[in-house]
Amino acid sequence: MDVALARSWIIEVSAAVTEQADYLTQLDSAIGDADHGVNLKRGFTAAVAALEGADPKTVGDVLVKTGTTLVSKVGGAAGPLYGTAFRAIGKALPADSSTVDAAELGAALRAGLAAVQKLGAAVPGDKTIVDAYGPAVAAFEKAADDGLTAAARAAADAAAEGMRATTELHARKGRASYLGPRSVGHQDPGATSTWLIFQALADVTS
Amino acid sequence: MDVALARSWIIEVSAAVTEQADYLTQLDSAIGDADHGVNLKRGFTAAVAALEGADPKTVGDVLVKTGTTLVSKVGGAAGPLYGTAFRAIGKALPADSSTVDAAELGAALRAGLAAVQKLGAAVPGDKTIVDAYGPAVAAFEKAADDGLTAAARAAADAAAEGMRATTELHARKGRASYLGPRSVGHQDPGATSTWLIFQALADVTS
Amino acid sequence: MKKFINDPAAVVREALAGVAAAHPDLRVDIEQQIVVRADAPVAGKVGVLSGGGSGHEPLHGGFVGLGMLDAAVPGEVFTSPVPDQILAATQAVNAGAGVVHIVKNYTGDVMNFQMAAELAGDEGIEVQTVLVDDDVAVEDSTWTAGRRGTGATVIVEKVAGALAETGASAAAVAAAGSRVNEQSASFAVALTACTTPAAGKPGFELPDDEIEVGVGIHGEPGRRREKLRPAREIAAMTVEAILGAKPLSAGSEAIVLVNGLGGTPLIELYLLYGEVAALLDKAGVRVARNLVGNYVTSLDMAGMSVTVCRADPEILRLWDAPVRTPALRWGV
Amino acid sequence: MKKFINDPAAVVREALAGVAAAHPDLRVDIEQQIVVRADAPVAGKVGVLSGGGSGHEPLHGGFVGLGMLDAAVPGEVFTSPVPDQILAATQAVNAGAGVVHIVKNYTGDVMNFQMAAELAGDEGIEVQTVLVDDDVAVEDSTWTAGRRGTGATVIVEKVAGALAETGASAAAVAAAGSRVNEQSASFAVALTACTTPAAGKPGFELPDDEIEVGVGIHGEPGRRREKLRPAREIAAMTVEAILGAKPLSAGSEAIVLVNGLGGTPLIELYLLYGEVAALLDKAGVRVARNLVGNYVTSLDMAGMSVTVCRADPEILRLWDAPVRTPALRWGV
Ligand SMILES: Nc1ncnc2c1ncn2[C@@H]1O[C@H](COP(=O)(O)OP(=O)(O)O)[C@@H](O)[C@H]1O
Ligand SMILES: Nc1ncnc2c1ncn2[C@@H]1O[C@H](COP(=O)(O)OP(=O)(O)O)[C@@H](O)[C@H]1O
Ligand SMILES: [Mg+2]
Ligand SMILES: [Mg+2]
Ligand SMILES: [Mg+2]
Ligand SMILES: [Mg+2]
Repeated sequence: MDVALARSWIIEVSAAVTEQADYLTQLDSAIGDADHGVNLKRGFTAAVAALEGADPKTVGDVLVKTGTTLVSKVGGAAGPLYGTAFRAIGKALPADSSTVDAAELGAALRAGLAAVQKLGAAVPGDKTIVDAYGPAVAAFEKAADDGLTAAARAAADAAAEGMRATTELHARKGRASYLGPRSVGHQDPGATSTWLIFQALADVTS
Repeated sequence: MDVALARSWIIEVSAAVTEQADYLTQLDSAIGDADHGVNLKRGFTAAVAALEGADPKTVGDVLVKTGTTLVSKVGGAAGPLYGTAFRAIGKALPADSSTVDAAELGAALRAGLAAVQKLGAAVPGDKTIVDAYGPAVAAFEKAADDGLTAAARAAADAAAEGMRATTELHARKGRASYLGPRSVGHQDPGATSTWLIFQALADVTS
Repeated sequence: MKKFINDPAAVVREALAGVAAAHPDLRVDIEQQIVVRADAPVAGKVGVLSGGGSGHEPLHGGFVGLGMLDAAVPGEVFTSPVPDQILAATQAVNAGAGVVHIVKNYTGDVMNFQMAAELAGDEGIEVQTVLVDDDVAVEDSTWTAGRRGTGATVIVEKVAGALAETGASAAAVAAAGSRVNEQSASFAVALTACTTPAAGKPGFELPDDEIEVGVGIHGEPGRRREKLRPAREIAAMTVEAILGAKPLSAGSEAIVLVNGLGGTPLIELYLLYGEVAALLDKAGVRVARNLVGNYVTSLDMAGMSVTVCRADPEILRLWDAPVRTPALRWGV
Repeated sequence: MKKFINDPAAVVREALAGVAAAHPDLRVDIEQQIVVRADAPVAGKVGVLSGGGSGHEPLHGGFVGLGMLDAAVPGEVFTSPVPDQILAATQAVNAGAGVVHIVKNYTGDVMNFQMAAELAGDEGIEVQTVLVDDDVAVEDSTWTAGRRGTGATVIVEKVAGALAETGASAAAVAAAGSRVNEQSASFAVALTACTTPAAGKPGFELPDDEIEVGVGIHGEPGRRREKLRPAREIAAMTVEAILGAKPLSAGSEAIVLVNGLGGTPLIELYLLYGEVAALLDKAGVRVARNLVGNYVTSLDMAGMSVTVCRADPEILRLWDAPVRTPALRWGV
């Protein structure tokens, strides 16, 4: 992945969350507060604008800038979580090279997951971002030897599966946890946007 | 008409407005504020109770007591108007005899109409109580020679006709006047309750 | 119908029980439906009294207290109070200096207050009446019962109450109230109908993309129905109606009320206030004072009204005077 | 969706423009979405700041002013504010004595305020945080994100703000706020869902004869759905939940808030207050102070919440201290 591809990834995420904003908001309406779609649309639109006005030299720069923008534009739970994730991913990448390979990106994605879990204290099964992000990173790492395209595809598929599996979960973190057992039967909005992010990565790398 | 019949009249009105309370309220909902039925139900229920606790000696006493109770229990436009009407009717009746004939009642009803018009300043065609009350009194007076039963029947029929004719009128008094031309097409609630009052008179005298 | 009530017929009395429990500094007669300042009658002071149908809270009970009303007489929902009740409240606040009745111009209110005033007159109590008829959605012609009394009532009650506090005569207090009324205009727009406890269903059905323009505060339909439009255009229509009916010369000062009808949240009222203030500014009107919130409501109706009162220095001084009531409080 | 708005994405900023126009005694930064007391930072005084998603008006912007908040940071509708915004407000109210953040316990609010506190700390500003989690409808267990912050926030802000006004330290102000929170419990019931401007339709569908019990203030469904019942029974269920979670010994004094969620008219809130007061009286609790009205709302949701705060003499003294804000004002 080079700087141009990293940019394309964020542009693609922005397009995806914009297109799916209503869907994400609907999901959040069922077990949350109906703002997830509009939050991410605002955040990634701002990230794309921020990148346009900047001249990042490395993939890490692109992702740190994205994360910083998300933190300062999104708010809610998703802003700090995704913002911190992208910042951690960016910071974990080599600072001295303008391209990164699949193994490096895999390790960085893992650092992002760790940052999300450190900040939000969610574990797998809590019906959160982690339930899509965790399987995606694992699949990415496993397929890293086959190259970026294959790894990204595998991650996206694993994220999709993790996302779908959240439907049956009883939420223990975030707003959905207030619903207790009534959270069961609804797919988690955050896990869904995580899938969109990995799907975008697969799309731009294929 | 004697005291017992006068009491029956008020009891019959109370039963009628109670039974028709929802209907009157619906009519008032369309061009007013949805309280006419509940207002009259409260008022005539109180009048019946007041008469039970009293020992009126004349028909006039019964009707004055009814009017006084309406004034102090109904509120809104209907309270003062019907209250004043019944008080005026009662006061116009002979104070020295326990029964009244059709001619005397006709004259008293006319005094009631005058009182309503003096207080409310409505003229025929304004889409009010007057549009049922006016024709009813005229018909009553015209049939008075045929006796109370016939006069009351004629008055009720005329009231019904007057009431139905209010549908096409553009209101110029009361709340319905705020609607301007939108008041056309709805039957006036006050004219409808006036019809119920004359209908009750016809029922108890037949 | 979904409401926090027990029995449609008991709503007013049960709400008054809550007012009594919440405000120990008011004297509430739940049976007679009278809310009185605890220290009434205040020696030497003109009593200021208002009332009307319930369903407009905080009007009028929420404005009883130092510097505003001495008493309020709430009728049943949307039904004016009865003469006995008004008379009893008039007696309760009469300290010998007379009593001012502030009456919103509705046929029922006018007749019941007039009967009460006559009864009070029979007892030697001087009653002066201020008729409030600020709603310019209704034309004041022989084709109507005259303009309705709506939002300006709050300003009339505040100014009359403040003047009464200074020991002014009943005639002077009534004159000040009338002047506020003459200098005020209001206009309201509804997004939904309201539901009275007695009717149990909305007074009218409004499609999802339509609004009622020129509504009153009793759940009746308005003057006309229009398509839903952005707040900016609704504000413009409202301000136009107001300034059209009661023009203000450039440089005038005004008290402006952006009022919710009961079911509209504050965030929307503030948004509307921003629009209204900008429009008035453009028209050269200086907004000297404002109120944004639910003051004269129509049960659970989603909607709003705007009131503009041309304010001279005396009105502003009386507006700023201390007031301590459940719904309006400052300077004390 | 029927709302007085222009553009769903601009609601918060346009409402802030209205706040700015209505309250010249507040400094409103519309772009950054910050509402600050005009005289901030007040020399020697701890800054008291709160914020959260918009849609709960008058919370928090309506409580900015003398004796309460120095600043409020409204986020987008139902979305917590962002760290930059919170940091800027923290800087604006820091007079060197430190700043207290009053944060409602939601994952997003907690994380964003914490990030801001860290940034402020980097600049040498002492930040103390009060976490409000009074909603006893949610169990505080590993199965949830903890109890939500709702109605008690008003009491926390009032008490903390009053103490800050006396020159107390940031630690003392935060401790007082936390004490109020610990001694408070709230419970809410909704009759209807609310509609966010972004979603454009109600968050859930509630049949005409059902209520949501144990709702929050973000339009989410509650803990359970029940049949609609008389106000008396709903009040009883609410008071039971509150006293069950935070028992009050007989003879305790309390501050009680009967709060509307935005779409419920005052007449119903007073009726409910009457029921709640009677129930507390029966439980031996003395209601020393009360508030009845719309203070912590959920857009246009028809519903209500009850908050009971056990009050000791210090809390009552601070509650009674002068306050001058758009939504709460007395003693000045
Ligand atoms: N502690 C947490 N850790 C990881 N993800 C979380 C956590 N809390 C919430 N989330 C995710 O955040 C999503 C909601 O995001 P969003 O709607 O933008 O924020 P908010 O809940 O503040 O409205 C949830 O669907 C969930 O996936
Ligand atoms: N000035 C008037 N003269 C005669 N009848 C009137 C007048 N104004 C109103 N009415 C009658 O009163 C009826 C409404 O009564 P009601 O609903 O009880 O009072 P309100 O209008 O105060 O709610 C109208 O339908 C009309 O017939
Ligand atoms: Mg959300
Ligand atoms: Mg009526
Ligand atoms: Mg009425
Ligand atoms: Mg949110």
